[in-house]
Amino acid sequence: MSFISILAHGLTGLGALVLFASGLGVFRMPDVFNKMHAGTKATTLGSVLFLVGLGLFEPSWMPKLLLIVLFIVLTNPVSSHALARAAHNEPSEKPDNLIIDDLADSKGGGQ
Amino acid sequence: MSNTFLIIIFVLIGGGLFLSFLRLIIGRKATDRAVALDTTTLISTGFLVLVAFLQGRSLLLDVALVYSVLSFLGVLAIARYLDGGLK
Amino acid sequence: MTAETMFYWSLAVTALGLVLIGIWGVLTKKNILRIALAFTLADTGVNLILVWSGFLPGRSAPIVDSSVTSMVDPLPQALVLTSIVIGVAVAALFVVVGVLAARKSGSADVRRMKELRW
Amino acid sequence: MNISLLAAASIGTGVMMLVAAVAALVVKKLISAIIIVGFVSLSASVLFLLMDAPDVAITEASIGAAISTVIFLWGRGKIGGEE
Amino acid sequence: MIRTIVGLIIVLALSAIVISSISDYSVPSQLLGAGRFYTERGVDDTGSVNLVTAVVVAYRGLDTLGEVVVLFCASTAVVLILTLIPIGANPTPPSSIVAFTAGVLPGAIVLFGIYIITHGHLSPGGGFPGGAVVASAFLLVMLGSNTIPGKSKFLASIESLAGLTFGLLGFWGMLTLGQFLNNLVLPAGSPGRILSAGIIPIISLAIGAKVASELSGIFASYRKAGGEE
Amino acid sequence: MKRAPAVISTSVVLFGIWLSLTLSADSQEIALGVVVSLITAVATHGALTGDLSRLLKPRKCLATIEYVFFFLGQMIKANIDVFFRIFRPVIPIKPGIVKAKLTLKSERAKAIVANSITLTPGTITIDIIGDEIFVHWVFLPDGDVHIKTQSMVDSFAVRLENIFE
Repeated sequence: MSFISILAHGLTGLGALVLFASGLGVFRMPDVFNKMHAGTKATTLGSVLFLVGLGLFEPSWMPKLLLIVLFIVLTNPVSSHALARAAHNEPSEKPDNLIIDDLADSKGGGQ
Repeated sequence: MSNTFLIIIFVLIGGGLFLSFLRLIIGRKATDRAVALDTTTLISTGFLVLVAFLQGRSLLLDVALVYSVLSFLGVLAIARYLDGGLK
Repeated sequence: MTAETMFYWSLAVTALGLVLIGIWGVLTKKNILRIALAFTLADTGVNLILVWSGFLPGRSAPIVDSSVTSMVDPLPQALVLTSIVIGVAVAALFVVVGVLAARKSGSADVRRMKELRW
Repeated sequence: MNISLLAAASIGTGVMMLVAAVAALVVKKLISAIIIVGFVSLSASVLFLLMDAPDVAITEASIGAAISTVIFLWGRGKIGGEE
Repeated sequence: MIRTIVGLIIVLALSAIVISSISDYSVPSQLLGAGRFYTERGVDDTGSVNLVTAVVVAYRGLDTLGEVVVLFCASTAVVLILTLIPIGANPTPPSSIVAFTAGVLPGAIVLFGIYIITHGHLSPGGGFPGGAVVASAFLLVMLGSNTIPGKSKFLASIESLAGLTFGLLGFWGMLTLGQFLNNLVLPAGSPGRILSAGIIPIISLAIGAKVASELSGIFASYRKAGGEE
Repeated sequence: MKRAPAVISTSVVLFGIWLSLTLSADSQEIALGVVVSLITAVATHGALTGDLSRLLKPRKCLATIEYVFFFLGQMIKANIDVFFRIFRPVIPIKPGIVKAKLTLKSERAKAIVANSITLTPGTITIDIIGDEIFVHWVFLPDGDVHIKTQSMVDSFAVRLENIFE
C-alpha cells in the first residue's frame, strides 16, 4: 500500500466520520443555533475531507471534486447565516436559552 | 478500496443522513427543519459522489455539482421566507 | 431473493407508494396549497415509475463511451426529462390559481371555495 | 458487492422518501411541509441516479431544489394564516 | 374524518388493482422495441454520445417542440394571472452578506448552466436542466435584492428568438432533406466533440434559452405583479 | 474602462472553472470556454472576484496564503471542538450572542470575515448591522466576553486588512 493510498483511505474515512458526527449533532443539539454549529462546521469539513479523499482514489476526478468543495465552502456559511438571522428575527422561532443577547438589546434600543 | 472499508463508509454516511432526516421529520420548529434540510443535502452530495464512484463514471459527478449549488439556493430561499423577505 | 431483484423491486414499491400517498393527499387535504404539494408528490412518483419501466439492473447509463457494453432504455428517461419541467410549470399555475381563489373566497380551505364545487 | 450496496441504498432512500411524503401531508405547519417536500425531491434525485438516469437526476435536482420550493413559498406568503 | 376514510379506501383499492396487475411481471433481461433501436443506432444516426439527448432533440424533436409550447402557455398563464394579485408591502431587506453573495455568485452559476446546456450531447444535461440552472441564478439575484433584476422586454425577445430558431431549423430540414427537424442538415461530425451531432447543440441552446427566460419571467412577475397592497 | 481589471480577473477565474468542469484539452472546448467566460464576466461587470491584480504583489500574496492556512487550522480546531462536544452524554452549552466592532470597509472583506467566523470554533455570525458584528457562542468564554469576542474577530480582521488595504 503506497503512501497516497493510505492518505486516501484516511481522508475518506475521517470525512465520513465527520459527516456522521454532523448528523448526530443536528439530531442531538437542543436549539436551532447550536444545531447550526454542528450542521455547518462539521458538514463543511466533512465534505472537504471526503471529496478530497475520493479524489485521491481517482486523480482524474480531482478538479471537478475541488470545484464542488469550493462551492460548498463558499456557500454553506452564507445559507447558515441567513437561517440564523431568520431564526433570531422571528419571535416564535427564537430559542430562549441565551445568556447574553446583544442583538436583541441593540434592536430594542434602536426603536 | 476494500469491501470492508466501503461498507464502513456507507454505514457512516447513511447513519448521518438518517439522523439528520429524523431531525427533519421530528423538527418541532421550522428553522430546525431547515437546518436539518441543509445538513441532509450536504451529506447527500457526498453520497451522490460515492454512487458515481461506485459506478466508476466521472460524468455522474455533474449531478452532485448541480445539487450542491442549487440546494444552497433552496435553503437560502427558505431562510429569506422565514425572515420575511419573500412577500 | 438476490440483491438484484431487491434493488429492482424496492424502486418500484417506492414509486408506487409515492403515487398512492400523493393521491391520498389530493383526496383528503383541505388547504389548497397542501393539495398542490400532494400533487407534486404524485407527479414525482409517476416520473419514478416511468424511469423504472426502462431500468434494467446491472447496466449503465445511456451515455456511450468506450467502457460501456450495455445500457438502460433511454426512451422513458427522455419522456421524464420534459415531464419534470412541464410539471413545475403546471405546479406554478396550480399555486397561482389557488392563491387567486383563496383571495377571492377569503380562505385557503377548498370547502369554502364555491367556484370549485362539484 | 456493489449491487448489494446499491440495493441497500435504494431501500434506505425509498423508506426515508415514503416517510417524508407522509410527514409532508400530516405535519401541522405548511412551511414545514414545503421543507419536507424539498427533501422528497432530493431523494427522488438520488433514486434517479441509482436507476442509471443521470439526465433525469440532474433535471430533478435543478428543478426540485430551488425553483419549486420558491413557487410554494411564494404561494404560502400570499395566502397567509395557518391551516 | 369521513374524507380520510373514503380517501384511504380509494387508495387501497387502487393499490390492489396495481399490485394484481404487476404481480406476474418479471425483471426483463434485454431491451426490446424502440429502446433497442435507439441504443443500437443512436450514435451512428445522430452523432450524439448522450442517447437521452439524441431521443429528446433528434428522434422526438417534434414532441419537444410541442412540450416547449406547453411550457410557454403555462408560464404565460402564470404571468397573466399574477397581474391580478397585488404584491406584499415592505419585505425585510436581506442582510449584507446575503446581498453580497447574490451579487457575486450568479456569474459562476450562469457559466455552470451554459456548461450544462452546451454539453447536453456529451454528458448528462441539455437544454431543460441547464435552463433551470440559469433561471436559478436569476432567482439568486432576486433573493439578494428587493428590486426586479433585468428587463422583461429583454427576456421576451430572448424567448421569441429561441422559439424562432427552433422553428426555422425545423423548416430548414424540411426544405433540404424533406423532413421537419431533420438532424443532419449540419454534419454529424466525430462523436465526443462540441461541434458534432448536427443541430443538437443549437436546439439545446434554444431550449435552454426558452426554459431560462420563461422560468425567470415567472420569478420577475412575482415581484412586480399588480400594484401595492 | 474602470472595470477592466475586475472583468479580466473574473474571466480568468471563470475560465479556470470551465477547464475543471470539462476536464478536456480539446481545442473546441477551450475556444468555447474563452468565449463563454468573457461574455459572462462582461455581463456581470466582473463581480465574481473583483480586482485581483493586487494579489500579484508578493507581500499580499504571502498574506493571502497565510490567511488560508490560518483559516484551515481554525476550521480543523472547530471540528475537533464540535466532535468532542456532541459525543458527550450531556452536551455542554452556554449560549449567548455578543457584539463586536468591525473596522473593515469593503463588503467583500466583511463577507469573508463573517463566513470565516461561521466556520471557526464555537461561533456563528448572526448579523452585521453597520460596523457591528453579532456573534453567537456555543460556550461563552470565561472572563469578559466582549473583549474575548473582539480579539477573536480582530484575529481575522487584521489579517484581512493586510490583504485588502
